[in-house]
Amino acid sequence: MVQQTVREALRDAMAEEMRADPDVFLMGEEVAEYQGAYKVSQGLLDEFGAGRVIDTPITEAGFAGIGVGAAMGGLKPIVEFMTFNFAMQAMDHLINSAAKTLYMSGGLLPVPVVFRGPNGAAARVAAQHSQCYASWFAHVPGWRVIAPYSAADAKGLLKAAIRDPNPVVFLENELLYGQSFEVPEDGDHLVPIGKAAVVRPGSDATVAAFSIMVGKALEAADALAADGIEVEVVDLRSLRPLDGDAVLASVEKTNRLVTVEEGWPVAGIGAELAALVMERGFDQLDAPVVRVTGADVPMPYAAALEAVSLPSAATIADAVRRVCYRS
Amino acid sequence: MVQQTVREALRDAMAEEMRADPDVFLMGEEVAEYQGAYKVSQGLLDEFGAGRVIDTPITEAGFAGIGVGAAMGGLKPIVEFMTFNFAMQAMDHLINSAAKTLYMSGGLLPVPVVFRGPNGAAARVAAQHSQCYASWFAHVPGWRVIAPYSAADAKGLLKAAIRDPNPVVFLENELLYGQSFEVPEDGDHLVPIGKAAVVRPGSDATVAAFSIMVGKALEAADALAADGIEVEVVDLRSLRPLDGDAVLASVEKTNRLVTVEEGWPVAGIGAELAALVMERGFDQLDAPVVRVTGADVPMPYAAALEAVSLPSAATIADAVRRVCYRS
Amino acid sequence: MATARKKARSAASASRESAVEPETLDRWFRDMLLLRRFEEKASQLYGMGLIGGFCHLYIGQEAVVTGVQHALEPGDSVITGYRCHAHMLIAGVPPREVMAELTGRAAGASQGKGGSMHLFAPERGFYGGHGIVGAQVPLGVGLGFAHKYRDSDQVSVTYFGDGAANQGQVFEAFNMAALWQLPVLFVIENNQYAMGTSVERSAAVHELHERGRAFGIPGGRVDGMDVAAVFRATEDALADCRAGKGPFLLEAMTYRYRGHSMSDPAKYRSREEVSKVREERDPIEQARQVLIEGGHADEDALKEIDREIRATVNDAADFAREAPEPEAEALGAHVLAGA
Amino acid sequence: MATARKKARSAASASRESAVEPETLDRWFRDMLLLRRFEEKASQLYGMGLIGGFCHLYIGQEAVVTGVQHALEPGDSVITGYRCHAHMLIAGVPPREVMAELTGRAAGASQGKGGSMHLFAPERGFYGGHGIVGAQVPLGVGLGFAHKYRDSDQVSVTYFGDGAANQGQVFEAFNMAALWQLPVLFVIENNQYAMGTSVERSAAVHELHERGRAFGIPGGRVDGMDVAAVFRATEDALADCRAGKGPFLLEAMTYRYRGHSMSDPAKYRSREEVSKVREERDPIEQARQVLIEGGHADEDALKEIDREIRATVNDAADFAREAPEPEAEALGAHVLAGA
Ligand SMILES: Cc1ncc(C[n+]2csc(CCOP(=O)(O)OP(=O)(O)O)c2C)c(N)n1
Ligand SMILES: Cc1ncc(C[n+]2csc(CCOP(=O)(O)OP(=O)(O)O)c2C)c(N)n1
Ligand SMILES: [Mg+2]
Ligand SMILES: [Mg+2]
Repeated sequence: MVQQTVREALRDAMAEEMRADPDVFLMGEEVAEYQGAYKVSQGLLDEFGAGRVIDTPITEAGFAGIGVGAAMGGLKPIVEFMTFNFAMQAMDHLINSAAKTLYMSGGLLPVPVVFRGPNGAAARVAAQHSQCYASWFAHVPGWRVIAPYSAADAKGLLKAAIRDPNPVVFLENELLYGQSFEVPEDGDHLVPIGKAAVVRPGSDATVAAFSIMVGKALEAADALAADGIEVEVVDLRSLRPLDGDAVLASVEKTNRLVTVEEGWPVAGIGAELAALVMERGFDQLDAPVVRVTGADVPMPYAAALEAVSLPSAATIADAVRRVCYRS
Repeated sequence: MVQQTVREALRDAMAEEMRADPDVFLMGEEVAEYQGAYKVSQGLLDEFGAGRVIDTPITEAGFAGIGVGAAMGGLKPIVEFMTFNFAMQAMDHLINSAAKTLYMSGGLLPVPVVFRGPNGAAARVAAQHSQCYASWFAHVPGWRVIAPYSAADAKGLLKAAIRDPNPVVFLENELLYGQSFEVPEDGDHLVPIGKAAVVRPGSDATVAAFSIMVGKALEAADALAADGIEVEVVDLRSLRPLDGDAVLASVEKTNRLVTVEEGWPVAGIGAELAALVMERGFDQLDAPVVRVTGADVPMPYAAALEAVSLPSAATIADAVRRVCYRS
Repeated sequence: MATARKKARSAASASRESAVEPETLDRWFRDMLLLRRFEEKASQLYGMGLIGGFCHLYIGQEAVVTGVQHALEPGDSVITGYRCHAHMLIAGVPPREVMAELTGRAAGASQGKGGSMHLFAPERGFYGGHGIVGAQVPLGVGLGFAHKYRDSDQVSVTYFGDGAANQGQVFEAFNMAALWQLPVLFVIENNQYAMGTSVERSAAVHELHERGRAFGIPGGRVDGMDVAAVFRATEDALADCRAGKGPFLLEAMTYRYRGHSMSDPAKYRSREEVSKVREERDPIEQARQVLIEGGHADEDALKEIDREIRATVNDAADFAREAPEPEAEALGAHVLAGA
Repeated sequence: MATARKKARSAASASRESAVEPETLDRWFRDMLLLRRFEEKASQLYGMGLIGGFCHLYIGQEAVVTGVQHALEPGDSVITGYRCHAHMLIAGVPPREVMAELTGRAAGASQGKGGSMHLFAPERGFYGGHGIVGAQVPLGVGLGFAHKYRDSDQVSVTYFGDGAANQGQVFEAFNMAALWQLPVLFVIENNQYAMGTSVERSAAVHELHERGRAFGIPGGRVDGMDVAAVFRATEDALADCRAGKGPFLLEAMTYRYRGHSMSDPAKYRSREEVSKVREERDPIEQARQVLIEGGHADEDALKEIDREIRATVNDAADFAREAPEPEAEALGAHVLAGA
């Protein structure tokens, strides 16, 4: 194990896959000479040259389409969006050109492209730069959607995503980039797509979260442990496929579920989990599932408002107390 | 009451509002000289002239942005998308320019624009032309999302949408355009946004649906009545705000809920309803909520596959039997 | 490959010195006639309810894909929009597979999942068949990117319509294609209408081949009803693309005889306008004239060709009617690769 | 209105015959200095953690908005991207309100909800303040559409950057603006970089003012560091727009001294490049020179102006630090109008 930031882990994942497969390349705004707007591609231009690490103009629809076309042509592009907010300009290519083509072609034309970049709120960047697209992307069939928390998962899942023959949406989080975790030194650390992980075992309630919210859930679990409530934290890691079995297995043990996401509530990931558990684990539940979500408003800029619009360890802990009837 | 098709009702709604308010205008592809790709704007060019009924080039991002800008400038644009599939090219303006601006401006800059057009599957138009965006749009705060079934609601809700000071996403359905319904002759028939309607009362189970699926739910209810199962059909009509109270009131009576949508299952409207009922009506439920949805695949072209990928009266009836433990 | 390329090129340049060789023209004539007869048959099947949804016929535009295709080399890639039956056939896909896709059968090119708008034959260099106006343009530039990335001298031929030419993503793609000097031949099939909207009403300036100038992309216009002219213009443009000079923008002036799709009554133009083009500029008729007037073929020989082609097309139609629909289990297949 | 307009116009044309009048230049000088001192202060507050998120300074580009704004008439509309402090101030919004928005306070222009990138003053004709690159361009064309719809002779001034100029939606908007002859003055603030990417690396052709030619939109370049030149070029362009000649594309060649945003160390260019522009082309310094060399003001008078402006800016900063944050209840307000 080595200590690595998520940023370094993502960079290493790309570098390793680029070393292993000459068809893998990276394109996006400021990925080359600038070393990435958030420095995720640090050093890649130096190692792989301008033919494989490519700065694009600010034309998301265009370069996402070019990435998809290159994938149709047999390459394995990694398309970085400076943030996923800007991917809205490219939404048509993501959905209609990437996710649907294999199906429309009856299996003839795979599209092995990875779309990656930060998703959700950074700090104080307001409504147009803070949207969480997790539930939108998870809604759509024809691709995989990943949202890792730890550096080890970021690395192992990004490597798996690059090798996957399907389009993959890889949702990072800017606030996690600088956070350090243990990462296996194994040169080829892969994490299977579609499997959740129990990152803290517990018996009293399950908290299912993904991306940065796993950290908040772990904080909440620490706080609750002091009150004698043992929380099991499930890191979903993949949002499509969503590992319903893992969540259900945990709920079977705890009989209580709190879902956590920073995105908006309506038709979010929490809604999906609540529906899933209702369908497949109704009799296991000792309390209704509680959703902890971002506030149902565009993200405000003011620090005080931003703070109350996002889930915190405290709001998660409150929700756990509620499902345990301890509030 | 008069008999009208949904197509005529929508046209009349626009015509009435355009007569009443000179700031209302219509723009989109083929809305003027062609009278609408699906003839929804029949006659409007004649009555209101080329200054208010405006054919655009095939540039969705551009004309949606122009519509939003015109709304910022105080006009009341109706922007028609030939289908909502093409609105993906304009997604950024829908979300970032329309839905978020009032909030970002602290209330200074309202955006009274209506985006309308057919949503979801038509017949045999395959994956890129058949997506249902209901849950995507419902997910987003800052606007209203409407999906009517009957001609009367189409008319009354579109009129309300045009008068609303907020952005409104108005989801029509191509297969309903030619369907006839009773419409009040009242020259100013308005339906309040955000209110569901019980379109068939019943005591044994609630079916909550919207748009074309309301018709399928009614068919299923007829079939089930023959078996002695009395279904209450709730037409959601608005998806944002979603009328949770109406669904809960019905479930309080029937203790059983089936949700129906043609869109994909994951994080769909059914997921939201299941979560809502879980949160607010857990103890009312005698059976877990069952979701009937479109298949979790891109829409296939082949007739046989298309048929099995969409909910039918039969699949809805099966689901109702399941929640009634009668299957 | 390189030798094949050279051979093809010298044959091509020979053909332009003199007039087109009779065998070549005969080949083009057959190809264009196949495209036409195929779609006439598709139109019948549509009328019988055997083809559903949208169905966009290419009738009238046959000289464009035919002229372009014969200038290509193996390994070049082609991509277009939803008006793609002709592009599929000219790539060499058996008519049975194309027609069976139109009727939505398991034996169709996309196993019935794509239909008329979503035809693909990547093994023959044809990358679809895309339903969203303009989307194929960045995709085509991506194919060109892949050619260059691999240091091949193949070219990506990226077709789009006059309506699509207004799409913003087209300009974004132009800029990157030029900036990175990608081997892309953009072919605008200017049939003068985007659905019911004429170029006059959709484009502030009508010289669509000039649209790349803002990015330094050279362009030109060609009579898209003259297959030999299209062939030559394509040859020239491709030579530049292959030589590393970056993209080229070719505007082929053409015309569609039918409505935008089968459901379009095409009231936005007069019958006279259509019949004038059919009578004066029909690409197949023009080729027939040259063959006959040059003494390369007589009426009977051409009738025989037509008979053969009709037989092929009828066979494809019979096949496409009788082939079974996909089983319900096929619904979940091909959502993901390797899953 | 019409009289005001005529008066303004004749005053303006007088000023171009002779050199700029001293009072006018003095006004411009004050305005530019306010923009600069305001942002220098904002930079300090950012360093102190009082401003968060992104904060894009306009320092160096002051002559552009100043020259343009003084050529406008009441009722004209203005829209731009996220680099919008200057556009807000020049529209006449009190510095306190702008600074308080930057610190995220309830007294801010957007009640603390928008921050640095999302400033609006529609009652003064300023429509924001938009964070998505290029998005403001169709929005601005929509404002122009509204002007024309109302038969007014107002113009929409739509600013965007050199990087934004590559966005597809810009071309879509150009086409419609030209097709419908809308009164839109497009102003490209070409500061030569989009974040770390120079125009050379992002645009296949660097004459951005030529980009409207494909749609028949006339364009021109102006020295964006010379406030009088910007004023004159704007005046000319606006006259055409008001006369119903449709859109115009003005490219103002300018430079930003600071990083793209506060967090950008700007390693993609040399210190020398920056200091050369500051020394040789600074817009405020140039205006100062003219004022002094023309004998219209002496050093002391200009220092006094600076003192006044610093006092205003300090006051705004003090206000913005002390003003209360919005209450938590404000979270749900302004999601919907009239709700
Ligand atoms: C983005 C998008 N908008 C609208 C449509 C609907 N549509 C399909 S084809 C078409 C006209 C395209 O015209 P053109 O590009 O000239 O090609 P042609 O049909 O003439 O071959 C339109 C508007 C679409 N498929 N995609
Ligand atoms: C669609 C989109 N892509 C990317 C970004 C991130 N971004 C913000 S500003 C910027 C550079 C824009 O440069 P330019 O248009 O030249 O304006 P300038 O910043 O120089 O004023 C980028 C890439 C964004 N906000 N929106
Ligand atoms: Mg056309
Ligand atoms: Mg710039």
